Amino acid sequence: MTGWVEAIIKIIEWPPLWQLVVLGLIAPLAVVIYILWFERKTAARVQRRIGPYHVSPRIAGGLQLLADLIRYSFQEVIIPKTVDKAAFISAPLIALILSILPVVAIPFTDVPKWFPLPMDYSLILALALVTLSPLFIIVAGWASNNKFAIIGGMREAYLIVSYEIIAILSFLAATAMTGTYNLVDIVHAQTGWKWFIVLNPLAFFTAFVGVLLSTSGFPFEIAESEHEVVAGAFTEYSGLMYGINMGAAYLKRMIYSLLLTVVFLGGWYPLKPGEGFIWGYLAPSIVIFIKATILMMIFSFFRAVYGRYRLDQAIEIAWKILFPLTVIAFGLGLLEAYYGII
Amino acid sequence: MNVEELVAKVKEILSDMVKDVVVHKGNDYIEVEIDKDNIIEAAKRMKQAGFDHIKDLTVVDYPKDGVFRIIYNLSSYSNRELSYYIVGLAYNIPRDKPETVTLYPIYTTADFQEREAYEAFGITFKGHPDMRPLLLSPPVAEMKPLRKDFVVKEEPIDLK
Amino acid sequence: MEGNGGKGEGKVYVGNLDVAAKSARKILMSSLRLGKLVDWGTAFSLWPVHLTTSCCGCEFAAAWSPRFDNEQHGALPWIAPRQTNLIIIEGTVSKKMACAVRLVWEQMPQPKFAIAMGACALDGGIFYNSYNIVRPWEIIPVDVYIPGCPPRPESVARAIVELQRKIKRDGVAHKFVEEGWRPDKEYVKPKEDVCAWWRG
Amino acid sequence: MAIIDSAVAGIALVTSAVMMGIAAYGMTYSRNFIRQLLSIEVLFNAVLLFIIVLSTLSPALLTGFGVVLISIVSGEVIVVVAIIAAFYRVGRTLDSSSIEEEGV
Amino acid sequence: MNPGQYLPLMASITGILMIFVSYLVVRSKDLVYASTSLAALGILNALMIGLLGYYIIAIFLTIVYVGAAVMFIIITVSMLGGRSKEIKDEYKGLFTGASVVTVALLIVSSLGAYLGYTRPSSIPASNVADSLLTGYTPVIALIFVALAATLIEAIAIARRG
Amino acid sequence: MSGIVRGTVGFNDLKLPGAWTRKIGKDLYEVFIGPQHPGSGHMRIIIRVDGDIIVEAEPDMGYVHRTMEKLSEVRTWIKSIPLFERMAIHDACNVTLPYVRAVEKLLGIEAPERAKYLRVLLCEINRIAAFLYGFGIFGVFLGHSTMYMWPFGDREVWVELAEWLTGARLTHTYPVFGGVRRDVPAGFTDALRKAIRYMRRRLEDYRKIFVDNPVIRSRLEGVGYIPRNLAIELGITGPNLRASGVKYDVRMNHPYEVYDQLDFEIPVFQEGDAYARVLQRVEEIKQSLRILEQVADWLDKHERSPILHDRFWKTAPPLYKKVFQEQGRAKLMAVYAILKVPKGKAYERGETARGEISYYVESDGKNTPYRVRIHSASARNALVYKYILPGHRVMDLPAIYGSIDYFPPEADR
Amino acid sequence: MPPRPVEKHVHPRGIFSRFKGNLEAIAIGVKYFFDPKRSTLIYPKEYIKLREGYRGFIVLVKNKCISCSSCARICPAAAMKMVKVPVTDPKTGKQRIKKFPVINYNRCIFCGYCVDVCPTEALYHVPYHDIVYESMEEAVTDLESFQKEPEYKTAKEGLPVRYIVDEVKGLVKIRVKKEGGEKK
Amino acid sequence: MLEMLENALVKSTTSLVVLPVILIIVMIAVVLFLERITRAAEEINKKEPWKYWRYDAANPSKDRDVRKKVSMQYLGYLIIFLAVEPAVILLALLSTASRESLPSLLKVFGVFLAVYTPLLIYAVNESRKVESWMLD
Ligand code: SF4
Ligand code: SF4
Ligand code: SF4
Repeated sequence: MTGWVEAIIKIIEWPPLWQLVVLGLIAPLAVVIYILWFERKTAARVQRRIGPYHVSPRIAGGLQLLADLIRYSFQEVIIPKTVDKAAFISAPLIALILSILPVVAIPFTDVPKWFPLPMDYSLILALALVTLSPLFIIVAGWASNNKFAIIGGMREAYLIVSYEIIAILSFLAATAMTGTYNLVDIVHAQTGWKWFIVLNPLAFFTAFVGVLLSTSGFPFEIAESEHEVVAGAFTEYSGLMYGINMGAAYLKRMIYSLLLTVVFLGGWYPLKPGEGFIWGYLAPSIVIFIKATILMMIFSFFRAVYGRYRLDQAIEIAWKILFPLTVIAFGLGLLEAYYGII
Repeated sequence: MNVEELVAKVKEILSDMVKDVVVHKGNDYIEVEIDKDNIIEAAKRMKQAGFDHIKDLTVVDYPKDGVFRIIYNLSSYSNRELSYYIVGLAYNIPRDKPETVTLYPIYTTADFQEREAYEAFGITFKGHPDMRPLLLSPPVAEMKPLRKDFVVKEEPIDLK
Repeated sequence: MEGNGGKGEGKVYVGNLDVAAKSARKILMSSLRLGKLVDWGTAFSLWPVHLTTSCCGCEFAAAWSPRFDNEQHGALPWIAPRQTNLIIIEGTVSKKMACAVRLVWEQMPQPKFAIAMGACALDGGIFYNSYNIVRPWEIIPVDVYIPGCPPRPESVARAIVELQRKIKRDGVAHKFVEEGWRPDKEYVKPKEDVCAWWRG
Repeated sequence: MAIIDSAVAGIALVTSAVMMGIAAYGMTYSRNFIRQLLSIEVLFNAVLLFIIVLSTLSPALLTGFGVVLISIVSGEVIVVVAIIAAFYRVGRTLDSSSIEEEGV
Repeated sequence: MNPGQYLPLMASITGILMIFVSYLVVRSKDLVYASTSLAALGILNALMIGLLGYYIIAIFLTIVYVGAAVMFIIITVSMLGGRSKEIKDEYKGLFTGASVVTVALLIVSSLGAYLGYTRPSSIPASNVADSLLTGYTPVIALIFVALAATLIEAIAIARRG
Repeated sequence: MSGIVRGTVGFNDLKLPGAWTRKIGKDLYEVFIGPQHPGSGHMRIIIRVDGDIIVEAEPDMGYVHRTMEKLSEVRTWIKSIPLFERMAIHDACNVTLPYVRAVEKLLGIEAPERAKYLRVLLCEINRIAAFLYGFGIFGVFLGHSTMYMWPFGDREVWVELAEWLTGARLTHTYPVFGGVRRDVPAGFTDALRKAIRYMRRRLEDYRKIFVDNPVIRSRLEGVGYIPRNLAIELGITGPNLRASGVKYDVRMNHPYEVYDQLDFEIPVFQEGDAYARVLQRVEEIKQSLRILEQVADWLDKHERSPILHDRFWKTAPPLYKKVFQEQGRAKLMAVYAILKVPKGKAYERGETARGEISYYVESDGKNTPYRVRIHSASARNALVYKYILPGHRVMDLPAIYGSIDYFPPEADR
Repeated sequence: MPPRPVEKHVHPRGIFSRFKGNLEAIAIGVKYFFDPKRSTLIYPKEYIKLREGYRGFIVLVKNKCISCSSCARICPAAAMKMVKVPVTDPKTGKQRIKKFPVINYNRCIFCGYCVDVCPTEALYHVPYHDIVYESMEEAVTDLESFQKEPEYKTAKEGLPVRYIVDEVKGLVKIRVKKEGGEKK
Repeated sequence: MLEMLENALVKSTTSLVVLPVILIIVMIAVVLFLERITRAAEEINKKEPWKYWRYDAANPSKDRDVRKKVSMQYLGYLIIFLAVEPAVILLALLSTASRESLPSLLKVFGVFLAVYTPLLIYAVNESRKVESWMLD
């Protein structure tokens, strides 16, 4: 009997399962639900109103997103006759899973026992995985066979062209500084409050904007810009499918935030991972999640302040301003390594 | 410039084309009656004289006389003096053969307004590149709703 | 979990998926008592689709302005019909617009609700004898009517509150999931084909 | 361990052989530029796999070589893209034999 | 099941998938789906290379392949709207394909000697970088210049007039 | 002039300066913006795009066409006031005033002075509210949700004032033939002054978050450029016209009510792009505030006096008149319901928030108009889409649409 | 001084002003985040007590009505209709047919013409407007229901508030007593 | 069995391949299941002929397939991207060099800057010109 229980606990604790499903899917989903509520409340606050409220007046409408989720899940899922059914259903789901996949390459602790995979190439692996999911958003738009979805998909495609290098290179500034792809080593290099956001703020800035660009955050919410392309690639999706899609962009941003936290914000510091599951794995990941959530809140705040850029302006900004900045940040990282500041 | 001077000026611009000039109440609206055939020439001259846009194109249906009266109400943006006045360039066309020429090549402003007259009265403006109903859906435009013989009823004030 | 259940049952009744789905609906809604939850979720997540048919749109917009802020009821005006479940007919529906209204209504996923706002949407209002308008209730089934021209933003809020109460009271949403239609509303098919005139 | 590795390598080799065949098939059966380009990409994948398996001489250098190879190949692709665009502008079709068979 | 069986199993599944996906690339009617399949092929290829032990190449292939797939999608949608009216020559294609497979298999089987392949015992990325940096700096510079030249050339060709 | 493609071939013979279009390609992508589309509201714009560039735009109006011109022919004169008000209910007083004035012209009467000031008061309140409404819509078109909420919130201030004055939030039906229906309630002018000061303060906030926001400036500068002569040629009107450098405002060129006695400026911008149109509206709000201040001063200085022309009090007993005057209410006498207007034609114009509205009123001496022809500001501006949109990018569509401040019910009538 | 045109110009922008613009925008966002100055009506719990003179629903005082039909004649929406009712004259005790107005709220546009035109002030507005119906029949009044003030659900559920104009916050919400009068 | 869980290769392939595939399959099953159970009754669907048609801003569209050419005029940026990406990736690879070879890495970086700066300026300026990227 006890053997069974132990085995089950062991399987649940098993890093691949735990990290992908719990830390990659469930916990970020919880954070995303909170963030969506927070975003609506923040926007409401800046806009001088109260936002969701009556659904649960005691906690300021905190259950709003739950209500939305329930409504979405039990609403009719319309699969129009005009779409390519297989691609229409599977593409967004693949995109969702791919967008959380990078989480397996992110260390939430420095005890090798709790790594889902060896961490030698984790940074570059995470970045490689991050680039995969938008592809399937394009496919989802294409499969929808809808004018707005196709245009939205094409916008997404051109945005990929503009942000991918920025997102990759500005994270790699950390590699330039430390000479390793190993995220654990990168976190270790940030001991003693030598967070990379302080040492290389430029890289953090470009990474931050790159994340905004790649997750359609304001002011770069272009692929879903509702005043021309309605809901972008997801125009035809209804019911739970749309809920999933809506969450996917935020999930992706959450994963990016985790990565930003690990690379620039000192990872699990000031906590030092200890022994066992709780102190070795759970506690540091909570620290990382808290930092990432704060980042997410900052991302959300921009919705209240900015409008959106035009597509060509966004691409132009990416290539004319952000890309040079990113290269400079990378060079800065190299120089810092050269002069031994790290 | 007062209204008499304006009338004189308009008469001078249009010279022999003018059939009749009426000054309406308020002394800021004059209506110049011309011949149907002269409208393009008249419009050209008026535009040259500074009446640079059509304020509106009014069509009035007079079933008793059997005519549609088409009034191009012209005014000016660029000329401060003229802009006080509206000059209506009016002509009649027979009701049973509602056809006339477009002013679109002279006044771009006429584009939509002539389409509107087309759908509401069934007047065809020859030479207009895009003579389709503007506001109404085709079946409703078929009814030519603004003609006087299309009757809309008011409800009586008593409840049965 | 649900996925496995669905698949399992699908296997049992090979070739009779409809029966399986029906029993799954019953089980979910009644035996598992999800019904209440679904009604609650639907009531507090009434997203009106962005369809401004006429000038009542001004007050519709004002109803979501900071002073009245209907988002507090969980209603968020949304862009495309596929993701919404409420349509607010904002005033007059002209013959040209009728087609759009009907299309939007049809393309919204069930369970869906309709509110008619303004005198025009009720009985024509000041345009009662116009030749170019239709009464919205001729083309879609309406749940709540708001009189006024335009109605005050509070009236819109009141309509949403009333609709929420109705959903929770009558269990409209979960009955829909359970049975596939709404028992409380006769489903209208427009008398004439409102899109017949369309030029393709 | 060695046997297992050989098995994997064998599988990889066979796969890449078949892929080469498919790529050759795609290249010849269609006269659409983009289709041919896609087939070339398949071929490139196959060749990459082939080379990697075949070379056990210097893993470190091979890795560097592989990366360089990928870079150069994808760099060359852009020229092809540009040529396609120019070609398209002139003929408004991407059929590689469009000059003779305009009416088809 | 021990890890030993696990590896060939994964490899053969990947191989079969690769063949299937490359068939999709070549044959699917919609070029957008073909391009997506190309991305999938790249990912699977990366997986295969990863199983062979060359992690860096695998990761780099992933990154580059998504870019390539995006490019193909953009190009196909820009110029063809995804679908192409193709003039097909099935028999010629099948013939060439079959002969290439035969030749390649022949080569593979004659290379049986090489199948005593061993997985590389982890090559640190820094070693690669170092070896590239020590001996091949001019080569890298040359690559940069070559890429740059390509860029100019491509822009000059592709833009109008 | 970023954002604009200078085309090679103009597609009509007019060679309009600024209507940059290019030869229409073969396979264009036809996108319907509307009727159910967040970027259009109650109209449809059919755009044909070549990639990201709009090649042809065809505004398809009439989704809110409610046949006001026809209906007015069967209704008595007074019933047409609320009817025409429905064109632009958030700009109600401005829209109906010219009609009322046209009928007054035919009747040969004029409103008493206090009524004139009250009309101006409500007109300017409406104008500000309508501008704020336009800003809100514009803001959300650019994805700036705060700029939707703030102006709508501040608009409530003016709506509240208007409601206090007239008894309805939007559809005031305030001016009637010969005067207005209510006098200012006690304490109104104080609240008005507070609102003016509040609005001035808020304009600074708008500047920070919207007008000077780099994102917004990038979106608007150089977009939707309408040069002066094109603006005149297309006959566009209102702030759009003035932002293109034409010094034309009905309040100045054909003054009505008491506008010629008030001290205010007509701002004119030279740039003619979407950004200039935004600034134009900001400046006009400032001028409206200035007018309101003067009106408030006048109202404070003057005692209550009649707000309805004596002609309509004729049938009433004198006591009746006195009582209502003290209450600040105008009683509509039964004569309104059966009013007959002398034969004649009158043409009257007015400056609404969106530009000039003109009424052609013809009476044949009966109790209903013979013909009323309305040409509203938005109907004039609708031409812009056809001639200006081609050559812009798709994402400029909402920017231009919003900057024109188009209101479909007003255009469709 | 009459109105006069004044030429204005758009300020050009440079890199510095771009930077400043971003900072200002974010700063004001943060400012309102911490001090939203909001005055939202929490609707069913609070409701706006409308001012005297608001044109809300209409009630008939039957014994003031002299059956002159002015109200029905002036109604632009034909919402007000006259019904014929037999009444007994209190003085003479004779039966005769008299006309009274009834209203159809499906049509009424709340223009207030009928109230303003009524020579005997037999009609008056109630100061509330937020009433909705679940079926259209409910909105058509007969003579009986037209004499009663319509049921005001909101007043039972919430507290009355009123908005006053303020210099800093725009509109300020203040509590009022149900009967009227103000309290903080 | 449980020991296998500790194997690094098993761990990594599971977390990168096996689990994601399982998750995708489960989610597709959930969506299909929900699609099935939330479907409206036949009677209603019969009365709503447009429900399963494409959403086209409330226009009743006729043609079944709208997948046509959408050639946005930003092809230039695509070319830049394709040309820069390999270089950037090379840089990324080189940046792991041990700290001793940093000087030569800096040299390479200098070459990168020297080669690409003028080039990018030229390329971006070319790509900005919309007219030259019209595809017909
Ligand atoms: S009810 Fe009134 S406000 Fe609403 S649409 Fe009709 S006329 Fe306009
Ligand atoms: S308020 Fe106006 S619409 Fe309503 S009944 Fe009275 S007159 Fe008629
Ligand atoms: S106007 Fe007044 S008195 Fe005359 S019928 Fe109407 S309610 Fe009665």
